Amino acid sequence: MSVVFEKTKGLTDKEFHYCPGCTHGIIHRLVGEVLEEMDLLDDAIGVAPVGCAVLAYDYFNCDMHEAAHGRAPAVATGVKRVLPEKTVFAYQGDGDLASIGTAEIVHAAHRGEMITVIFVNNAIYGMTGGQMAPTTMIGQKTTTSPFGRNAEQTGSPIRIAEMLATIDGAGFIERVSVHNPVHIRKTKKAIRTAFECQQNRKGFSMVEVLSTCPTNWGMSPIASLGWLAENMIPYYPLGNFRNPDKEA
Amino acid sequence: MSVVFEKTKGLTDKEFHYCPGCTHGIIHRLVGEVLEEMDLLDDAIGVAPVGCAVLAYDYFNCDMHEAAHGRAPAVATGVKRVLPEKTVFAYQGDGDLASIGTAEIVHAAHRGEMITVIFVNNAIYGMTGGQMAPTTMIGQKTTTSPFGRNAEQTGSPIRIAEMLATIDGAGFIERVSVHNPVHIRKTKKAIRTAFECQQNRKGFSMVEVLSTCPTNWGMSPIASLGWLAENMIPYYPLGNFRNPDKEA
Amino acid sequence: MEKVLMKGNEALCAAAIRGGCRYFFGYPITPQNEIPEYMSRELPKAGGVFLQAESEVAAINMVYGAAGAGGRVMTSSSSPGIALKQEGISYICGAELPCVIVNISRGGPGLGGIQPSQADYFQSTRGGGNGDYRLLVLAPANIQEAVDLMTEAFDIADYYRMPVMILGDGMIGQMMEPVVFKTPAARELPEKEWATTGTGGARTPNIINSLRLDPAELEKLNLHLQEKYERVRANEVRYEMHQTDEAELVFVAYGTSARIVKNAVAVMRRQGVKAGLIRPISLWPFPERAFDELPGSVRALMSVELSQGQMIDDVKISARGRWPVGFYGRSGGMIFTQQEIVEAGEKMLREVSHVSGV
Amino acid sequence: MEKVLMKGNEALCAAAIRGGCRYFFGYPITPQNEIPEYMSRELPKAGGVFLQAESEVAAINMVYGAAGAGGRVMTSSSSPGIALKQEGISYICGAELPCVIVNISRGGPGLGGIQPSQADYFQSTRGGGNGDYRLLVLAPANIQEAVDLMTEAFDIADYYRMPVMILGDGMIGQMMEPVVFKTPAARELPEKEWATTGTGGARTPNIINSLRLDPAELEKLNLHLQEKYERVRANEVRYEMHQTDEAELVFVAYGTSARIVKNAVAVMRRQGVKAGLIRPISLWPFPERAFDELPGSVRALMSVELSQGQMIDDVKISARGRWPVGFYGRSGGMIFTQQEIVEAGEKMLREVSHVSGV
Amino acid sequence: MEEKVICAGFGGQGVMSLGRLMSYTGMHVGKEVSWLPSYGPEMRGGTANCHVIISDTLIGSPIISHDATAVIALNYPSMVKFEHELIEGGYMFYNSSLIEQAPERSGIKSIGVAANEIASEVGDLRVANMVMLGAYLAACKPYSLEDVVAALRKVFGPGKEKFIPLNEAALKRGMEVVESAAVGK
Amino acid sequence: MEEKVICAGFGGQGVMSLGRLMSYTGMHVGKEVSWLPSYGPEMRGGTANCHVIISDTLIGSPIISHDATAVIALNYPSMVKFEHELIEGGYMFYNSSLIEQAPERSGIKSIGVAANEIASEVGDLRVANMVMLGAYLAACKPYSLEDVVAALRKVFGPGKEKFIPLNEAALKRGMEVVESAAVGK
Amino acid sequence: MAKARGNVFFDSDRCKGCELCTTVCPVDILAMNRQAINRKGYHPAHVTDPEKCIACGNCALVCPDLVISVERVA
Amino acid sequence: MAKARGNVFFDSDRCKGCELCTTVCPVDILAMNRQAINRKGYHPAHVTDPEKCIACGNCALVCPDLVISVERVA
Ligand SMILES: Cc1ncc(C[n+]2csc(CCOP(=O)(O)OP(=O)(O)O)c2C)c(N)n1
Ligand SMILES: Cc1ncc(C[n+]2csc(CCOP(=O)(O)OP(=O)(O)O)c2C)c(N)n1
Ligand code: SF4
Ligand code: SF4
Ligand code: SF4
Ligand code: SF4
Ligand code: SF4
Ligand code: SF4
Ligand SMILES: [Mg+2]
Ligand SMILES: [Mg+2]
Repeated sequence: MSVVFEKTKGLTDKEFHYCPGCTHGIIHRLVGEVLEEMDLLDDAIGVAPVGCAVLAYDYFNCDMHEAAHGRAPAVATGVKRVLPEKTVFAYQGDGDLASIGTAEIVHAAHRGEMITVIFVNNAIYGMTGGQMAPTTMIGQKTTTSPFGRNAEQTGSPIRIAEMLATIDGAGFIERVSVHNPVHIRKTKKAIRTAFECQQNRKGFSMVEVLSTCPTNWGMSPIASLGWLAENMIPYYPLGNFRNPDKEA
Repeated sequence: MSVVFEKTKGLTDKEFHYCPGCTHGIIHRLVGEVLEEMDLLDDAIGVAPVGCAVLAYDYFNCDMHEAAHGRAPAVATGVKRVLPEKTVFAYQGDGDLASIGTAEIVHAAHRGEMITVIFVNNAIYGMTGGQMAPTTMIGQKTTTSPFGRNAEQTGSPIRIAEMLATIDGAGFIERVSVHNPVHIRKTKKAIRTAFECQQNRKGFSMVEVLSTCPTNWGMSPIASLGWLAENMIPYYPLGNFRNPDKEA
Repeated sequence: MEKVLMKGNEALCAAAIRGGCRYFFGYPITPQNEIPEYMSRELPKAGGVFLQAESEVAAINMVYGAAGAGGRVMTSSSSPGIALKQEGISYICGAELPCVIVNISRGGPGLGGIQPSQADYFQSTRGGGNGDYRLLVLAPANIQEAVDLMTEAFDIADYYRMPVMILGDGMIGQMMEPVVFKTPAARELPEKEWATTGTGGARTPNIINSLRLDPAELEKLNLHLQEKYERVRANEVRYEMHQTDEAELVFVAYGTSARIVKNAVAVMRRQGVKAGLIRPISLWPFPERAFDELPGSVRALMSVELSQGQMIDDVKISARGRWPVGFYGRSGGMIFTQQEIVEAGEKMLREVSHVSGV
Repeated sequence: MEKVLMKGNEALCAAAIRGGCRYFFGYPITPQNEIPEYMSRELPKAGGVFLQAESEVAAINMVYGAAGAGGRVMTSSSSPGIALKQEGISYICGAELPCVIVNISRGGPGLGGIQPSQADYFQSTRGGGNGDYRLLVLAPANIQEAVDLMTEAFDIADYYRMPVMILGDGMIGQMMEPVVFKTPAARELPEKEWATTGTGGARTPNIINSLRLDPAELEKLNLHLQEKYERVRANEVRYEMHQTDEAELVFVAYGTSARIVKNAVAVMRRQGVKAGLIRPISLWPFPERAFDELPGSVRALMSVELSQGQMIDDVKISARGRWPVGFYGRSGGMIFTQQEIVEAGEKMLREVSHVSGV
Repeated sequence: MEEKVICAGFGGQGVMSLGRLMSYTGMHVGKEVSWLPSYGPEMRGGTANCHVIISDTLIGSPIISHDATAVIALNYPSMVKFEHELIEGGYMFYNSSLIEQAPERSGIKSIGVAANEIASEVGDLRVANMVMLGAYLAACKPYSLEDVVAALRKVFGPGKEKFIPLNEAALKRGMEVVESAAVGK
Repeated sequence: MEEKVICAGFGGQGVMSLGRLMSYTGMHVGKEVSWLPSYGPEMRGGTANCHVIISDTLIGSPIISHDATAVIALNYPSMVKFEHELIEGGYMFYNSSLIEQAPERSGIKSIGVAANEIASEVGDLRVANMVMLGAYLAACKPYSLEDVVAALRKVFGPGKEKFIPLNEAALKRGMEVVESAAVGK
Repeated sequence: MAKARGNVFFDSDRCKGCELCTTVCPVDILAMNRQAINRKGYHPAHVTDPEKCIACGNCALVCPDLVISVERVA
Repeated sequence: MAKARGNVFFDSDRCKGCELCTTVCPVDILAMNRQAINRKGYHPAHVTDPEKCIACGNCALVCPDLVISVERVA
């Protein structure tokens, strides 16, 4: 008799406040599992974003630092520069990372800051009630694009992984998704590689995870997974954009 | 008898405050010439940066708006949204655009904002006395990288043109240089194409101009041109990174 | 005019559009999200432009650009978002541009919470940007007043070429109350000849700018601003005196707090305690003169705020030592009840009596 | 101890490193550039880390992270740069982290100019971030004092778990004066058990945070902060009384202004006018009690600032109507001469006499 | 007269529009009214609530804090959460279709209304909120049924006039529950 | 005693270090001193200036504003710019090697010093600033030549001790210009 | 290799009834338990036919709320 | 086509003596005028052999300070 799956020690027992079926929960769990499996929990300092994951500091079972909206990479930089031997990661949403925090993420990559960023792209501002994000799909209705996002007025969604991949300091950049078990497994692997990149001091690492927001997409959790697969993946191709081994 | 070269009406008579041999002056002139030749002076609103070119509002012979450090693209956006038929451009340095103003330039591109940005990359903070910029070359000594820029601590220089070229809203992106007459002519052409991109509503346009800072590089103006050609161009390859005609 | 039941945030928007607002740049933040949401729906219908900026910093700089180009422009945010706008606000003031800024404030400091709070009084009246500048800060106590002030705000801003801030809290933003939209007397406003709209070949270039490298020039700008602020002080002070006749104890409270205090005053008066209220509507310019109108019966003032005590500074300045100044406040999103205020007021009166040996 | 001739900005850095500073995050801006420049040279030699951030916003958030991780950390900037840091400062205060912030201020508003100014008094003492928070603000009047305050600043910050701001102006930053580096009495400081340094498997996780979604919790945080601020008010007020004995007119001035005022006082005393000076060294907590120490001879106060009048609010609050409060100021980088102050002071005395019918 | 009512339930049960209608009617009959939604992260779970005040005099705080005169609870968590907000002798209207136990607190008047069943009977599960409102109307009498129907007519406008009978029926059935039943506990 | 001196010239003429040495010496002889560089965009053109105050009493503002007791101008633009900062009877020391006309202003004491030539004669053009300082020393006597040399020794340290004679020579030659020449226009 | 057999456990009070687990079971034995209501007020997920579980772990993998754990018995 | 001939004009008081123009003249006729000092205090650039100018415009093109204008005479 063997355990196939049990709750990771990487997470506390606190129940998530996320909406039913929100894939933030899956991503949290994967990060927790990787931290546990790599034996990093005693050594890790995580940085929580402002966004639905703002309470991440209550969930990850390691030292945690809350950051101002968008500034998690700067906060993580501050932590890492004081504690260069520790493992430092930030968890950010797409409003947090791709909008208000654009400068901070670009420059964390540019400096080759030895931190790992988990970037949860759900194409919307979840926490504040479903406003448009820079990652919102064309035609997608949000509370601030009530007629559907229109490229003429607001441009086309920004692809962060591709953008950061142009930066030399970026060691590992990969885009993954959690819409089914196969991809959940791949996501976990990517998260692991990202932390390894940090451990091996190969530069900045980021995993962009396509994620759902059933509440603000106005869909059931199951329908949301489908919408992600059908609409987001074609525009946000999954795959690796930068790999420390390729560079080395 | 014909005029080969005379002062453009695109500039006022005010003498530049730039240091001797600083190529900001050349770039100003080219912008002024293009504005004049395209007959845009009556219609143009320019946005001046904070940087050595902060007084650009005194030089360009059209309506001018000064911006806070790094925010010229946001200011230009505000102007353009009120006056969508007018020609709006911003003039920015590398500290202004590639450091503090990273979010603003990325999102102007992301929205496909119909503005033209002249990005003067001189690998340093000129105005404040020669501090390191994100564009400073590896090994380059500046007042805040006194032992030479070190990739380990501060990463490798960021290539803005390449980065912005990953964004769909960017209609025209080109990197040019003003270190000799041939390239000065090419620069002018690129600036013209950028303004045409705006006129044809093909999206955001930016010309990255490699430029010198003899004062803070600690070199003569002539030596500076040589240093630019030898050190900057190999790292910052000249060329077009996005072209509206290719996209159309 | 018909009464309609509207949420504060949306009523503010409707009033803004009536007041001529055509451009909105903002960034989501609770508890003001209905503002950008409403604007994204309604501004395009009014021929205007709504744009969600990448950040509050970008938003305020878009406002700076749009105002410079002559647009009637507005932004809104909540406490930490306003913090990020401080540099931009200082620039707008330095360049003398009109605009309207809404702050639907919440508990702080830091990320704090999202429940109503008045802990942004300093932030609003003393800025946090650099230099000697002022905003005209208006603090409505109910949605009708919010609508009335907002409708006029763009005119005021244009008239003085300075930003007008509407300061509310989560209650004002989130609650629904009946409102009537009136058409205020429009001010006579000069053409915006200074705006950067393109010369059209018809004039010399306009420059929108706050830089003055020559200190003498910068001082000149500052003296000019001060002269303008003097005019604002002379003409735009707004306040309400409520039951101050024969009052022994005068509360000072603004915004939603003042409503609760009014109820407390009623309770106290019923109980035979002569309480009254000064309700500043303009927080800057602060209604110092209201204090000079107080009757001789007054024995104490008490500043009542949803904060740890910020407006109390202005109350003290206005009191000039004539009365002791007490304080009662709750913070972090906790709201006092009228009973708490009654008790605080009575306690203060007792202490004052004690001190004066009565 | 040897006297050395040092530029203010560099002396501040040398003192900071002596005071234990090991981390610096900043962004260039005139007139404080020698600070990052010095730090980039000298911090690595002291085993520390200098990092130029991409912006002031990033810099203050790096400070937030580094302070949370237990580092002795500092940032510096000038006026508009401090404006951009306001949100981060509010977070640092909310999360109760120690750090040192230097503002070498310049003329405003907006881009303004780069010459010395004291128009950031509100910005420093009333913040511009959201919520009820305070910084301990110290304003040295010369470089020796700058060095002395800075050496102690990290201890103070650690002791109270709050930011200490050193507020200077371009003169303090740019001028050279002789200084001696002394070793101050170190405070007894508890271990930073709250820091996020990794649990090491030896304790439950630490969390650095300013969010309190429950208003009751947020209020509790605020009350705790206020209690701390009360302790600071009780223990950290600093000021100098200069020639206030028998004074008729007492100037109030801080920082470099106070030096000029001191000379003016000397001139006036020579001319038989009994002038004196209160020089606040801590701007927050403001030395209200200094005013209670004034002799009965005082007939008027005058706030003298390189601004359009900001500290005057605190002077009025402290005066409590006991004396008329006048003002003299220059702005935008213009510096008053001692003669101007003498004249302003004499004018005020004449007016006061007139009013009181003498 | 001052009514302070908390309406609470799952998202989708129509508690926000219920509260809005209560305020709206109050406005139409010339009362001072306020409506305040709860906002914040507890929205997450899919629950919703709002505070409604209807008063003859100026309304101070729109927040109801331990002084609710009535709570209308459409689901169990809401009932549990808000029963302690009631004043002594306040009314708890709870949706007995979904809530099996009556409130534990004593000293309040608890009225169970099988709103879902009644609404189904009336013809549309979505008017369960109207059934609850009917019960409240009958017990607390802030204004009349006619006032509510008049207000509804305004809200719906001519386009939705056809829904009036359904809603009116639901309101009446709710009133009947109170009028016919013994008031509990 | 209070000396308020503006030193100005092109970048590279050593005006900043000239001012620094003046302050440094003042400090060593126990005076209050301050040194304030001009900063700002006028740096651009390549000119530089600093304000030096040496005083028996506490120094108020380190800025010299229309009350300079002396100006040391190494080039023409500096002389023109700063002659109006002098008090009546103040000293203008100007580098007559580069400045052809004497200052226009009357009521001041103008002393032309052919600093470049003298420095070349002494052996190094770079000590032109020391020549000017010598002239200033002789005329204004804030402290003695020995004081300056002692201070220089400290500044240079043992490594640069060998430059002392050159500098001392330059200082002396500058002093001689004043001691031998007639002062003034 | 013999076909694996597994046991699935539910920490049912954590379940938010999102139904995601029900879509990934290869042997289709997961469903919402309409009979039960958990502490949160949701119908929690449960196994309809425990014998069939092959311990693939998919359900636990997609569950966002750490409701499910799985062990292999054969 | 006959070889072009040009005239170069200097707005010498604008010249900052940067010498850039002197490096780009194909016929090498530009130099700094060590005899003159302009209003700004610089030795301005001048033409040493005006006849040789081929009106290529290079000098004007590189001059950062709008000192130079060029006309073609043949
Ligand atoms: C300075 C500042 N601006 C805005 C906000 C409000 N805010 C909180 S979360 C958020 C967006 C979150 O969206 P995202 O990062 O995509 O995370 P998600 O909730 O979708 O996971 C915003 C705008 C804030 N707290 N602070
Ligand atoms: C908010 C803010 N931060 C910093 C500064 C100071 N500052 C002025 S210009 C400048 C850098 C300019 O460098 P760059 O953009 O490269 O332009 P250059 O001078 O090199 O042309 C800085 C940091 C400022 N004015 N405002
Ligand atoms: S709002 Fe969206 S992102 Fe946030 S918890 Fe709910 S489903 Fe998840
Ligand atoms: S400092 Fe550099 S960039 Fe600025 S004007 Fe001088 S040479 Fe040009
Ligand atoms: S472990 Fe696999 S087979 Fe067993 S219940 Fe879960 S999904 Fe079905
Ligand atoms: S995935 Fe988890 S939370 Fe969702 S229904 Fe299944 S067990 Fe419940
Ligand atoms: S135009 Fe050409 S040939 Fe004539 S001087 Fe200039 S560079 Fe020389
Ligand atoms: S390029 Fe222009 S500024 Fe430079 S030397 Fe030639 S003419 Fe003078
Ligand atoms: Mg998101
Ligand atoms: Mg630059």
